[in-house]
Amino acid sequence: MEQTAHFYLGLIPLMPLIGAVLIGLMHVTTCRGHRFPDKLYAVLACIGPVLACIMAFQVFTILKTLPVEHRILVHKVFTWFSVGELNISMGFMADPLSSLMILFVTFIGSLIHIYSIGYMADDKTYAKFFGYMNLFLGSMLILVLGDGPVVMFVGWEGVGLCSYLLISYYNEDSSNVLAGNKAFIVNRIGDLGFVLGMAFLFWAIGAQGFDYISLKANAHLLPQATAMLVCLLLFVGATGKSAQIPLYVWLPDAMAGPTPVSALIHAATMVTAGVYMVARFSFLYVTVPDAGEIVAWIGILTALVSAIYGMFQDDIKKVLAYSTVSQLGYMFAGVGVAAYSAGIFHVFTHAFFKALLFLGAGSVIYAMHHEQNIWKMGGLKKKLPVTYLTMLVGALALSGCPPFSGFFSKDEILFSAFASGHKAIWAIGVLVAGMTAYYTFRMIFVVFHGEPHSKSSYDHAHEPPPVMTVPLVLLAIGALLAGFFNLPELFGGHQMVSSWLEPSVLDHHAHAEASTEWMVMGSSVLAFVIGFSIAYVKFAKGAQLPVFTGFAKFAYNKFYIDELYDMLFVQPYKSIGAIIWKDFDPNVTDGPRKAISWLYGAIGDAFRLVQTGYVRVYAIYMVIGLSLISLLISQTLN
Amino acid sequence: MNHDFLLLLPVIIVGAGAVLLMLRAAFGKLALDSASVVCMCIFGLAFAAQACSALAGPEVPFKAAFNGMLMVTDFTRVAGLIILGCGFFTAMSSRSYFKENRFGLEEYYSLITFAAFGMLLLTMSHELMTAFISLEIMSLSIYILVGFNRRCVTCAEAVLKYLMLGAFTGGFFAMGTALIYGGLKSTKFEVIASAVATHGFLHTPALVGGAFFIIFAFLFKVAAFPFHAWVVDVYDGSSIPVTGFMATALKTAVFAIFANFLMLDPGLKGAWVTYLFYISILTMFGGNLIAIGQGSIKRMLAASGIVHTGYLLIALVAVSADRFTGSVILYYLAAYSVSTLGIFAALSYLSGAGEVRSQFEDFKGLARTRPYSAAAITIFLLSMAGIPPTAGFMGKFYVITSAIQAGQVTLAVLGIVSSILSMWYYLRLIINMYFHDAHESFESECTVFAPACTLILAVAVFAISLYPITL
Amino acid sequence: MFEHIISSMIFLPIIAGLILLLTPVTKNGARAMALVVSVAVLILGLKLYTGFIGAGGMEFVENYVWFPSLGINYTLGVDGISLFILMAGTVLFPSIFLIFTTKSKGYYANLLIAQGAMAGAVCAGDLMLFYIFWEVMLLPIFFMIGLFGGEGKIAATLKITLYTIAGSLLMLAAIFYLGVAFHNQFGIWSFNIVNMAALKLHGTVAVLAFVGFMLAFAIKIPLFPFHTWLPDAYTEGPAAATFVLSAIMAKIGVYAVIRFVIPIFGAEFTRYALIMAYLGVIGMMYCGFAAIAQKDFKRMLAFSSASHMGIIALGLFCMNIQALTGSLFQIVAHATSTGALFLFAGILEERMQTRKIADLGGIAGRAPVFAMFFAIAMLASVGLPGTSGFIGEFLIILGAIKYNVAIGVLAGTSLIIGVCYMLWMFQRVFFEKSNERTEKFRDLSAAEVLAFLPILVLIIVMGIYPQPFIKKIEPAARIQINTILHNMQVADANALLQGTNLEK
Amino acid sequence: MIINYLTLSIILFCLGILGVISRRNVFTVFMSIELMLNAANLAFITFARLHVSMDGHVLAMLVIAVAAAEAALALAVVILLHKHKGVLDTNIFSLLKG
Repeated sequence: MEQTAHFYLGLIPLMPLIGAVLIGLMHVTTCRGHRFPDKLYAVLACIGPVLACIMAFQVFTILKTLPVEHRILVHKVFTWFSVGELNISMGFMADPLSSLMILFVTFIGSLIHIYSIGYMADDKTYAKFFGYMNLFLGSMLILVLGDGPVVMFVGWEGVGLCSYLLISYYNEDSSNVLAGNKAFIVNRIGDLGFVLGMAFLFWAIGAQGFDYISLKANAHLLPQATAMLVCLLLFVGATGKSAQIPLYVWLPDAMAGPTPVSALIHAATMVTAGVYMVARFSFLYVTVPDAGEIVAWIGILTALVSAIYGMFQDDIKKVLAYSTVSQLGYMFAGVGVAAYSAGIFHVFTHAFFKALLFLGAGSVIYAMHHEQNIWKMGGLKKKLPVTYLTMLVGALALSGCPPFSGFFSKDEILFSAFASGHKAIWAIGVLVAGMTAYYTFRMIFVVFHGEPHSKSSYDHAHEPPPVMTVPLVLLAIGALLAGFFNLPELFGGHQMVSSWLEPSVLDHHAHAEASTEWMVMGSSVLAFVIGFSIAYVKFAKGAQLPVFTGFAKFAYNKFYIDELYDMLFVQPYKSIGAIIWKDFDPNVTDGPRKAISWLYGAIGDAFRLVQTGYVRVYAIYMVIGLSLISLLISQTLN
Repeated sequence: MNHDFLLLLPVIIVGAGAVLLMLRAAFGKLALDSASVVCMCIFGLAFAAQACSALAGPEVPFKAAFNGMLMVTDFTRVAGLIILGCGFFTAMSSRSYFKENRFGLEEYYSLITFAAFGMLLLTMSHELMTAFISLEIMSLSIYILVGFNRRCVTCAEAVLKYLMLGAFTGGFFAMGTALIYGGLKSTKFEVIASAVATHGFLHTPALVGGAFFIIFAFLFKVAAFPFHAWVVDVYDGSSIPVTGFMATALKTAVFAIFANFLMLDPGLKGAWVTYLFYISILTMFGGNLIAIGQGSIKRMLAASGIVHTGYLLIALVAVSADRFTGSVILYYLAAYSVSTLGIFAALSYLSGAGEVRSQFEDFKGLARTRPYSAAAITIFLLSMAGIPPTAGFMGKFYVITSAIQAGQVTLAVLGIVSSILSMWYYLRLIINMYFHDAHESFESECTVFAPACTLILAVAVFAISLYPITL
Repeated sequence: MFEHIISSMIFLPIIAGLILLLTPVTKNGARAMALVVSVAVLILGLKLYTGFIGAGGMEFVENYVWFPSLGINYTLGVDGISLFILMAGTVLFPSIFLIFTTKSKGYYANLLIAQGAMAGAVCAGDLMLFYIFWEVMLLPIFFMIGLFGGEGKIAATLKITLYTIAGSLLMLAAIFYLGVAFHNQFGIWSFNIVNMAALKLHGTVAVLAFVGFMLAFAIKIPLFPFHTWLPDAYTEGPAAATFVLSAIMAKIGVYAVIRFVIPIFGAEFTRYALIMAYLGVIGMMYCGFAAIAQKDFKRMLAFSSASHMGIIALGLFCMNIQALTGSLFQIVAHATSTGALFLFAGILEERMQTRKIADLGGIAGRAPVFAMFFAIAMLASVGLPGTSGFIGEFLIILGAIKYNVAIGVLAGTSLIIGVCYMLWMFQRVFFEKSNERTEKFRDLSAAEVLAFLPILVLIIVMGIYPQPFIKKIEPAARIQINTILHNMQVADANALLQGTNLEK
Repeated sequence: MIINYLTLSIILFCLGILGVISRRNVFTVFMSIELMLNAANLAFITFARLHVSMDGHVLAMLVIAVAAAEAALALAVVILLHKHKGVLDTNIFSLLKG
């Protein structure tokens, strides 16, 4: 039983990776000659994720059978590298947390793979796309299953790479590639934090073993200051990967990639890795509440800022992108106030409804022939009924309308924020909830209601093939029901997810009497209603592209943060490089060498002048030399 | 007596051979080419004889035969070997040289032989007047060789400069001899040695003055710094094989007698170490600074000859007088002679009629048309620059190591620095030969002799580097 | 042959090269011969690798008296430090001969001589022998750059040759000094490295000798600020020369620091390690910044290589096992990745007849295989986990943090700096629209793919399963570390002594 | 008494040196060199007198012989130079320089 589980643990990440390698080799070997049929690639691509999904379910069930305190399976495949006291093994670990993660990662991953078969149908390099997707899924699974920070880092960077490759997938257009570069580089900045965090952690307590289990065991040995440092550095990594302030700038641009990519990588799975990481290291964060405080604040501020951006976007994917950032902010707020299960639960539900929304957006874009501007759509409700309905479910879930999944998870977070005494965070959270409702339904209304803005594309629009709609429906069901997994006691549920995660995350349980719970819930519902109704009033009857002025314009341009970063970091970097190369290197660093060789030549020429060629002068030199030496000799004699 | 005769055999062979050549030439019984062959045979025979005698080790002061005016030691034996070798290869390359430059006469070879005779005597001489006379035998023949090409004005100028300054120093040498004679009532080396040993060097002023004049003469002949100015012009003016001969054999002979004289007694050497220290530094750097500006290869080689004199002076400073073997000096001389002779041998058939190709620029792209010659020249240059695994490298190794051992770390470091500086102009020639395209085809109707000579010497560069000596 | 396996690995190529130089062979014949010889050497090398135990000491030792009067011996041996540099050269060389075809026979001859000389320099157990090989390995590069280089070749040749020779001649003086010092202390002549460790050195002269050694190696590595010869030489030189310089010769500089400086000048090393470490990390950032400003992809790669060498050098001076092992591992990793990158650059230059990044673009569409291979090598050089680049860099940063937090953090920035210019270059060369120049870019031929496969496989394997390599490296590294630690204790003891004296 | 001869020889020697470095005519230069050699001879004779031995005389003879040889060569060179340029000014012969 457990043996099989161990067996699976190694195999789960391997499945998609094998697929990736296989597809890659087939693609590379045939890219010049005749191609294999795309169908073959499609099948190959989907086998890996599906198998992984099945195995993940197996693992999950196996874990479930085990007694609570033993719900942890570790499978060390081989010693990766060991130098001195550092001993890293390529090992995988399944505990409630990771098992839950792999479960929905593989599930949603498979769905999106299937969806992509339809979406990418007319793509020239079909195989490449699926190769990357499989590679991504493999790395993501390594990230989740890794039994220690270093193994996690492998997946961590792997998903970063895939995200880069897929963002710059349409690499003919330099702006896409630039977006990819931006994503990779910004992530790298975060990774620096991660690596340094690991280094400090290692030198503090890593000597006895550098995997989660032994780290958790030795966490109490960690000095407060070091713990703080490590937590913050790790969180820097998280901000990079999960697009939090100040490193969130890459995610909106990442929408340059194909829509399934945005759904899988930049909504459902990769971007939540940061949250997962913080939850993973909960045993560190609980030791330093201040760190959690910072995390929570950064999270909620990100939520606020990106919600503001979201209200003014006119690219359907950008709206969703900012909503993702905003939701991620919620999650960090959750884990920041030590409500790890709540945060993870939101990750879980968010995966469903955000993937759903993106795929819906994808099918809209597909129907509109790659038109992404919502102001060019409108009235698509009749044309794309399935998409409309599914997206509506997603929107409701996102904006936290009971009883959709988003409601429960978000409410969980807000409640624990409130109960743990972070009233301000809670307040902002509620505000953001309202804004979320507003911009989500703004999008829905503008896209599906009102009159079509561009007749021609409207006429050609049609419901995508079932291979795309079926995943939508499945996800919609998920988005609808996922919330009930963690039904609070209030509704007679008994928080399955939270109790499931109990062993692996050190949750801080905030208890409050029912009345406060009702109050919190009520306020967020109220926020939803307000936001929704504003959106309804403004857009339900259809609306024209607004002209932004004042603050709106400021927000529309995302507070000019990108420009600021460019001015502060990118340009100086380039100019420093130019200065070093053009001026400093040749003149200063290479100066001495140049000076010496010049001096050498100059003195040489001078010496040639001394060689006058007059024999008398030579005789005179000799006599002078003679007299000098004789002078010296007479000095010594006396 | 027998043994003594064997030791003198090379000298006798060379001397007799010189006279013979001279007479044959006078009566016009000898073609130029055969004269060169005869000359080579003479040198070969003498070399063989010297090699045989060099097997026997002991010091032989010719008390009976020459009243102790000559003395044969291992040092002089090996020096003689080097000189004879230089003579041999000079004769060899001259043959090809005179195929293109048609001013050769039979006497040329006899003069080379005479010069070698003088050099051999000079190395062996153990008495000042003998030294003076053999020095003059050598010098006079060299003077004539320098000005051998009567049609070329630069040769005349060269001989003027060399003769005038040479005679000038000759006067000093004579005066020095006179002073020492006045001070010690004798001009024999062992008398000087014993005198210095008993009273110390500075005791008799006449001795100080005399030694000073004599050492000055030697420094002039080896072109040490303040007395170096002539060497560039004279090498430039005289014909290539002669230049090679001067640069190698003459330097060997003079350094031999110089070392013999200086190492007579630690006191004598000790008195001069400080001056030689500064002179060697000046010589190395002065030489480099002259060399860097030169456009003509012969002048560059002359200047680099000055630099090598500097290294040899380091060796003189470094070697200890009380147990003097001179192995370092001789090894360096051998390494230097081989590579220098090699280059001049190569030049003697590459430079063409009337030595038209004398500048760096003229050798651009040599490697394209004549790769093997270019390779040989490269080997010689690398050896001069002291790049392993050549003889020049080992020579530097011995010199510098002995300097450090003698506590002259400064000198050692400066020596290294100057060899860094010398890379500049050696590389320049290599770069010209290899990294540019050829303007001409370097055609020259030359016999096999000079190329063969180059080849042998190129091999010798590596062969010598494998020969171990003891410091 | 197998009892003299190292000698044959050294002299087989050298003799072959000389034969090529001295005999009239067609260039194809030369190439074939070079290929055969290098493969033969590879076989020998594999035999050696399999036979290598890795206990930490010297193995496959060959020792013959050469100059008895001066104790100069012909001593060869391999240990965990030298093994991998030797192997890197051995493995990588055949691929050069597979890839580059359109050159004269001198090209191959020089490469062969360089290969032999570098093997010699890495295996030499005697200072004089080492120095001889050390100088000899420069000559082929000198001729390669001069004969087959680009426009500015002569300036580049002069620069690299004078720079390196200046350094190595000063080292020569130091070597002589060591020999004499040994003679004075023990009464016998010896230049054996193992004996040298017994030498007691102190005073300014010792420091000068240390500087002499360090300078030579710093120039070879090259360590900031002695790197100025590098961009010109790497850029003007032909691809193979650049490859040899970056992939192997630079590493021999690093190797030499470990082999000679740490055992012989332990005290000075520990005293000045911090400065060196700073030089290393500054060099990393300096060259990284310079790389972003390049318009010429070869020069950009040159700077990136210098930047990585800075990190590797840093690893030497952190004085803990992780960092040292890391940089020893990184030596091989960098040899493979940067070596491959320079080979790719050579192919690009050869086919596109340009070195300007601006002239290129859209090659990924034209030549997917080439693009993929390049990407793998690039990712390895930016240290992506799963490739060889990550392990070494991670270990070095880890060690650096322990040694000195500031240095560690600065070293960490290499994660970011490297990625910036690499992605920038990759975008402009491989992505975006193709132009009429890149339209007709021919993808890698089968032979080229064959030549690159071993390198790429090595990159991946070393990234996923590095433990076997590390197992061979670590013992030797540990020995060095122990000597360092011993020296540090001695230094502390002396400091304590002086302290007590002051109190009195 | 002896000292006077010595002084004379020193004076002659210095005159010789002065002549070599001051005069430009080849002939005069060579004559000055002869002067130096003869100064040496004078010194030899004087010291022979001082030491009451014949060695000095012999040495002087040898030096004279050498001087004669040198003189012969010098004359040859003078003629050679005159053939080339028609003048005997040393400064004219400065083609080789630098």
